[in-house]
Amino acid sequence: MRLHVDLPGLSLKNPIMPASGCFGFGEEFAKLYDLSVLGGIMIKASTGESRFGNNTPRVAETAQGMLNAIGLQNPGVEAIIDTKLPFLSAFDTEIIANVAGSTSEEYVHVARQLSADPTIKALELNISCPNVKCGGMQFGTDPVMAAELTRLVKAASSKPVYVKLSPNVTSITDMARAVEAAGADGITMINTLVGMRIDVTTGQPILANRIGGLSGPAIKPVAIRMVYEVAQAVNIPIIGMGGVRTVDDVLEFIYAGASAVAVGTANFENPYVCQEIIEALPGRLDELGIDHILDVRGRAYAQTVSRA
Amino acid sequence: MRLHVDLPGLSLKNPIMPASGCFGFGEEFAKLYDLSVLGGIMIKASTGESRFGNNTPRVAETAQGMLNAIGLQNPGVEAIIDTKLPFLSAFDTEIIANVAGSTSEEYVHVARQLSADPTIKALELNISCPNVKCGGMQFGTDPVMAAELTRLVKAASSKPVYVKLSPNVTSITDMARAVEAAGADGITMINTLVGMRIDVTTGQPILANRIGGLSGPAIKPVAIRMVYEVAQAVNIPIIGMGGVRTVDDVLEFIYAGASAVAVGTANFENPYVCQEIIEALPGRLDELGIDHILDVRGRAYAQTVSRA
Amino acid sequence: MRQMATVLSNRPVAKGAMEMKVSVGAGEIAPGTFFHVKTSQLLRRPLSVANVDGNVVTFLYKVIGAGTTDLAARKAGDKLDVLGPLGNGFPLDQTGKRVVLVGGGIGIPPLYYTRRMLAARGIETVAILGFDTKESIFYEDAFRELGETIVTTVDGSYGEQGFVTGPLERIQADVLFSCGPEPMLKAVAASHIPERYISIENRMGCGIGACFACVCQAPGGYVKVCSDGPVFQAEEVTL
Amino acid sequence: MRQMATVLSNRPVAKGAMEMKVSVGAGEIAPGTFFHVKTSQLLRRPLSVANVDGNVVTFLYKVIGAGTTDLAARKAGDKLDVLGPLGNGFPLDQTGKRVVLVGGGIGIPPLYYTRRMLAARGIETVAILGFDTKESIFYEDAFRELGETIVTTVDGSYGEQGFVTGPLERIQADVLFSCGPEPMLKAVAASHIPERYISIENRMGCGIGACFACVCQAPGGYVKVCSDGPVFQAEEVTL
Ligand SMILES: Cc1cc2nc3c(=O)[nH]c(=O)nc-3n(C[C@H](O)[C@H](O)[C@H](O)COP(=O)(O)OP(=O)(O)OC[C@H]3O[C@@H](n4cnc5c(N)ncnc54)[C@H](O)[C@@H]3O)c2cc1C
Ligand SMILES: Cc1cc2nc3c(=O)[nH]c(=O)nc-3n(C[C@H](O)[C@H](O)[C@H](O)COP(=O)(O)OP(=O)(O)OC[C@H]3O[C@@H](n4cnc5c(N)ncnc54)[C@H](O)[C@@H]3O)c2cc1C
Ligand SMILES: Cc1cc2nc3c(=O)[nH]c(=O)nc-3n(C[C@H](O)[C@H](O)[C@H](O)COP(=O)(O)O)c2cc1C
Ligand SMILES: Cc1cc2nc3c(=O)[nH]c(=O)nc-3n(C[C@H](O)[C@H](O)[C@H](O)COP(=O)(O)O)c2cc1C
Ligand code: FES
Ligand code: FES
Repeated sequence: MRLHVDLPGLSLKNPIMPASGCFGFGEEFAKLYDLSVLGGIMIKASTGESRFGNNTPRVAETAQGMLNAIGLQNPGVEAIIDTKLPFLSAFDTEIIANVAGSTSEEYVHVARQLSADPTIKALELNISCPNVKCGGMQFGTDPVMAAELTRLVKAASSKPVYVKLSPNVTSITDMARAVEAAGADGITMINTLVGMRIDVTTGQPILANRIGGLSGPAIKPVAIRMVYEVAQAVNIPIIGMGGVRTVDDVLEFIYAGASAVAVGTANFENPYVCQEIIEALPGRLDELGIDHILDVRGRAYAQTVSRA
Repeated sequence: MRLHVDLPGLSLKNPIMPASGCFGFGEEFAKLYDLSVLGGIMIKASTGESRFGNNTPRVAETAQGMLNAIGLQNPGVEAIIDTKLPFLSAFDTEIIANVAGSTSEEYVHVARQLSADPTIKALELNISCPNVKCGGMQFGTDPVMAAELTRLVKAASSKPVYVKLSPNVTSITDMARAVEAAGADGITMINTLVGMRIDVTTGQPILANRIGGLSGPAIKPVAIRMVYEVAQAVNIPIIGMGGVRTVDDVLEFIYAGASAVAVGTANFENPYVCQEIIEALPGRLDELGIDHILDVRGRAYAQTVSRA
Repeated sequence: MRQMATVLSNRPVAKGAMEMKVSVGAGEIAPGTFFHVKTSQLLRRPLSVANVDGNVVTFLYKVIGAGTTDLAARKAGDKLDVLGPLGNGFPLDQTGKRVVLVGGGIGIPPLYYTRRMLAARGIETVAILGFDTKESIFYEDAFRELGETIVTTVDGSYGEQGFVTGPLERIQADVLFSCGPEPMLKAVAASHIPERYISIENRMGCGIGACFACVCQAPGGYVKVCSDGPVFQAEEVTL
Repeated sequence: MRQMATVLSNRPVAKGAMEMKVSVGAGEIAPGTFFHVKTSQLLRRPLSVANVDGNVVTFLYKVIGAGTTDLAARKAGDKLDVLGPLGNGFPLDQTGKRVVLVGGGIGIPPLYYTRRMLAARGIETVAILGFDTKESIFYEDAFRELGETIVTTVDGSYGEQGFVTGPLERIQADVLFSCGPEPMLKAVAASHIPERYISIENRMGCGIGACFACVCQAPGGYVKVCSDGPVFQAEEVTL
């Protein structure tokens, strides 16, 4: 019980879950370990219709980071409900659906459909994907647009809505306050930083999409700082992410103010990473003399904080 | 001559220079190699009066990056002119002074004093230091304030003014266009990303200042992307920086649209890095079939671009 | 699936090319599959199975960037974190047919193990191996031991001058297995051999089908190179 | 200044503590100075000179995080990129005086070489070495060979129980040289010994005086630990 975390709509047996887009719909990882060990699973983004996404190359490596420009490839919300959710429903873990779109109508449609499915416990509103031409980032960098979209999606959803924030903004706290005021039940952060790599032999960007989203250990200091700021600015819980690879990275996010943590890129380096972190957590809490993991939530800004 | 680059106020024998704050006032590095090999030197920030800066710890390491919160420690503009510039004037290299302050009056004062010194060939207006309570970042994240400060400093300076942009903004091109319109002669970018690290045993931020500026290879993809965007948005030259360690990193910045490149954090890893890059450049240009280094400037967005 | 293999040997076999042998755990390994190998870098590196002998797997790799440079520094006794075997290989079920194997540069490694497995089934093969230049040739003798082998070099410093497509034109075969750079795959995919299988090398993230990094357009939508491939029938993918 | 040293040996000397010997180029190395050592991590790691014998430098280091873990894996024959010697050491010019050396944990290494150099000048010394526990003790015999040596452990598992400040109270000496954790330095800086020199360990960037990462407040403003120190007279710095 020292790992159990209750968040709006989510009863997490532990605060560890794979991040959206880094775990597909769980099928491949289910061959490697029992997904029921996970606190939750944030599934790949859904859009209204199926999308092929961007041309390849879609990934490029950077110093302790990677750029991706997948471009929201997914089979579309109906196919996801019909072919992906039944498989996931067999596991004892909380499924969070990632909602994307190009227009607010599309977001609302996807949110309505997904939230109606009993397998889905909460929605993650992806207003921050840097890899799609329209939608995504615009919503994620303007507090007014973000709030308006949050309001529409909240109205359409029968499940709690977590809004996923983009780090590519001047003031992350303005964004967080705007979506909180618009009714968001929680915040997930951070999505990727916009970056680019250029091939030295051709002079051309490596990614076919030219720019992509930077993830991995390289961005962790930015993610920690933003969680630290937002945790002090809002009263809704935060699921933190960005560069988590180890149990100590998880604790850093909790100290910064997160109530749960998602693991993205590290799943590519080590597909067993979420399971390994979950197994390592109790021992590490013992070493540090921590009873319940949330006892230290927000310790970086306040020595005494109450649970979740 | 294939490395020579002419920029406003600067006749650079090669486009490589140490970045501000990572090379002090050159004295320590002068013991290691002849500073006259450098295209230029961007000296440590000057403020109106001497400053002690932040408490220690002032640095923390991250995955392929570092956080610093030095806090603009410097002896003040007068002491710099009296005790630091005479030493630098002995070298055959272009000296760029970094101008900082808490108020626009302080910026103007420092700019006027430094630009009057014959050793200084150009000013770098530091509107983007994340480590000082007032001044610095505010000017660097609001286009209107940035433009106003640029205008004041331009009026006070008898030398060309390069404005150093902060990456911690929603739209780097808005910032760049604003300072261009206000009369900036060039842009230097990027300064550090705001980040944090937390000590897992204490739960407290490692830096005494809590937050700090992230630099090093980790941030290079963000820097490249921003240079690529700004180079297409303005007509003034860019001195690019952020994570440069090798000759190929230099070329990546040139392809992205920079006309010269500064090297910061890498000087700590290898104090000879600027000299080594300068020595390696001609051979690498040969391998890639590049005649003059600026022949490939901006190749990432346009195959044919004219020099500087 | 993920295991700590032990490096048994690691030696240069041509200019810029290395052969590494590692011992892995028990389990069937099909020709044309690959391992996703952890190096000093963040992302794993996909490397084809170039040979299998008991529990010893051979990789043949070109030293390109930071990942393969790190691999080249490994010594006998070192541990290597590998994930695999991954993907689907070449269909070995070709009894009674003649198979032409066409490889270019670092696309050649999977064809060696494939040829050995075809030979074990008594299937007749001919190999066309394309290299840049004489110094980059590896495994020529090993290939010759298994049957007719034609070597081409782009600069003509050894074997036939030109690309693999030259000799391919005069070959009679029922099936083609190929791996190499994309322009070569495009050419062989359009060749006169009736049945054509190609192995595609795309930049990868996860290597197991979860991230959509490695997709390739296909008439029916898309395929994932790592989990649907890396071997496809030429008609299955749009290069 | 920067050189590729060669690792000669690297072995554990206590729980979590290693001794590494490296061969470096010619040049005078003063006791109390340090090298800035490149590891697998971005920033260099400052390590004190624990001993010098001809062109062989000894480091004694505690394995703490990624940098020292990487160091601990180095083997004889490996190259090590080091910058140094850097900084200013202890003033050896103490003829006729009695020197007490007070070290805590990983602050002990520089005092060994310092004591050897003082002994070579015929200067009488007494050493107080503080450790956490019995298992973390290193170099005790080496220190004893050079004179009176008092060992303390926090848990009392060996030597005198408590901190170095206990035995220090009863010591008569003219000069104190000390290195160790900040609370210990604060205590010894306020001790009864007339002349007190302390060596400070601060997080560093450049290690050569250019970046202002390592500064320490001082009555006259500030000092840079890397280039003005790491050894200071107690009055020169505000801890
Ligand atoms: C299924 C498959 C099998 C392969 N088998 C072999 C083999 O047997 N022998 C061999 O020498 N090479 C093989 N490759 C190519 C090999 O993976 C790359 O050469 C290697 O990843 C380069 O890594 P690097 O760090 O040296 O180069 P870098 O250029 O520094 O790598 C940077 C990034 O780009 C990726 N990358 C670079 N080149 C390629 C490429 N050609 N294909 C895919 N990703 C690339 C890397 O994996 C890494 O993520 C195979 C690739 C695939 C997809
Ligand atoms: C002048 C000087 C001399 C030193 N001499 C010795 C010695 O002889 N033996 C020894 O064991 N240690 C010595 N230290 C401390 C040693 O530098 C650190 O233990 C080491 O840097 C830790 O690196 P890490 O990667 O293992 O730990 P991490 O905690 O992962 O390091 C992260 C960052 O913090 C810095 N850091 C962590 N601890 C310290 C510390 N105590 N002092 C300064 N920086 C630190 C690291 O250099 C690195 O930049 C000395 C420090 C200084 C300043
Ligand atoms: C290959 C890849 C695909 C991603 N796809 C999505 C996505 O579909 N929806 C989304 O909200 N975030 C997506 N992300 C962002 C991650 O969920 C996560 O926010 C980010 O990568 C930071 O975490 P990390 O550093 O642990 O990877 C993706 C990231 C990667 C690397
Ligand atoms: C220790 C340190 C001190 C710095 N001080 C300054 C400064 O005084 N003025 C300034 O404009 N930038 C300062 N910077 C920012 C650098 O000039 C540079 O913009 C940034 O570090 C990115 O480049 P890099 O990744 O090569 O270090 C400092 C950076 C570091 C690491
Ligand atoms: S590499 Fe992830 S789906 Fe193929
Ligand atoms: S570490 Fe840079 S000044 Fe001391």
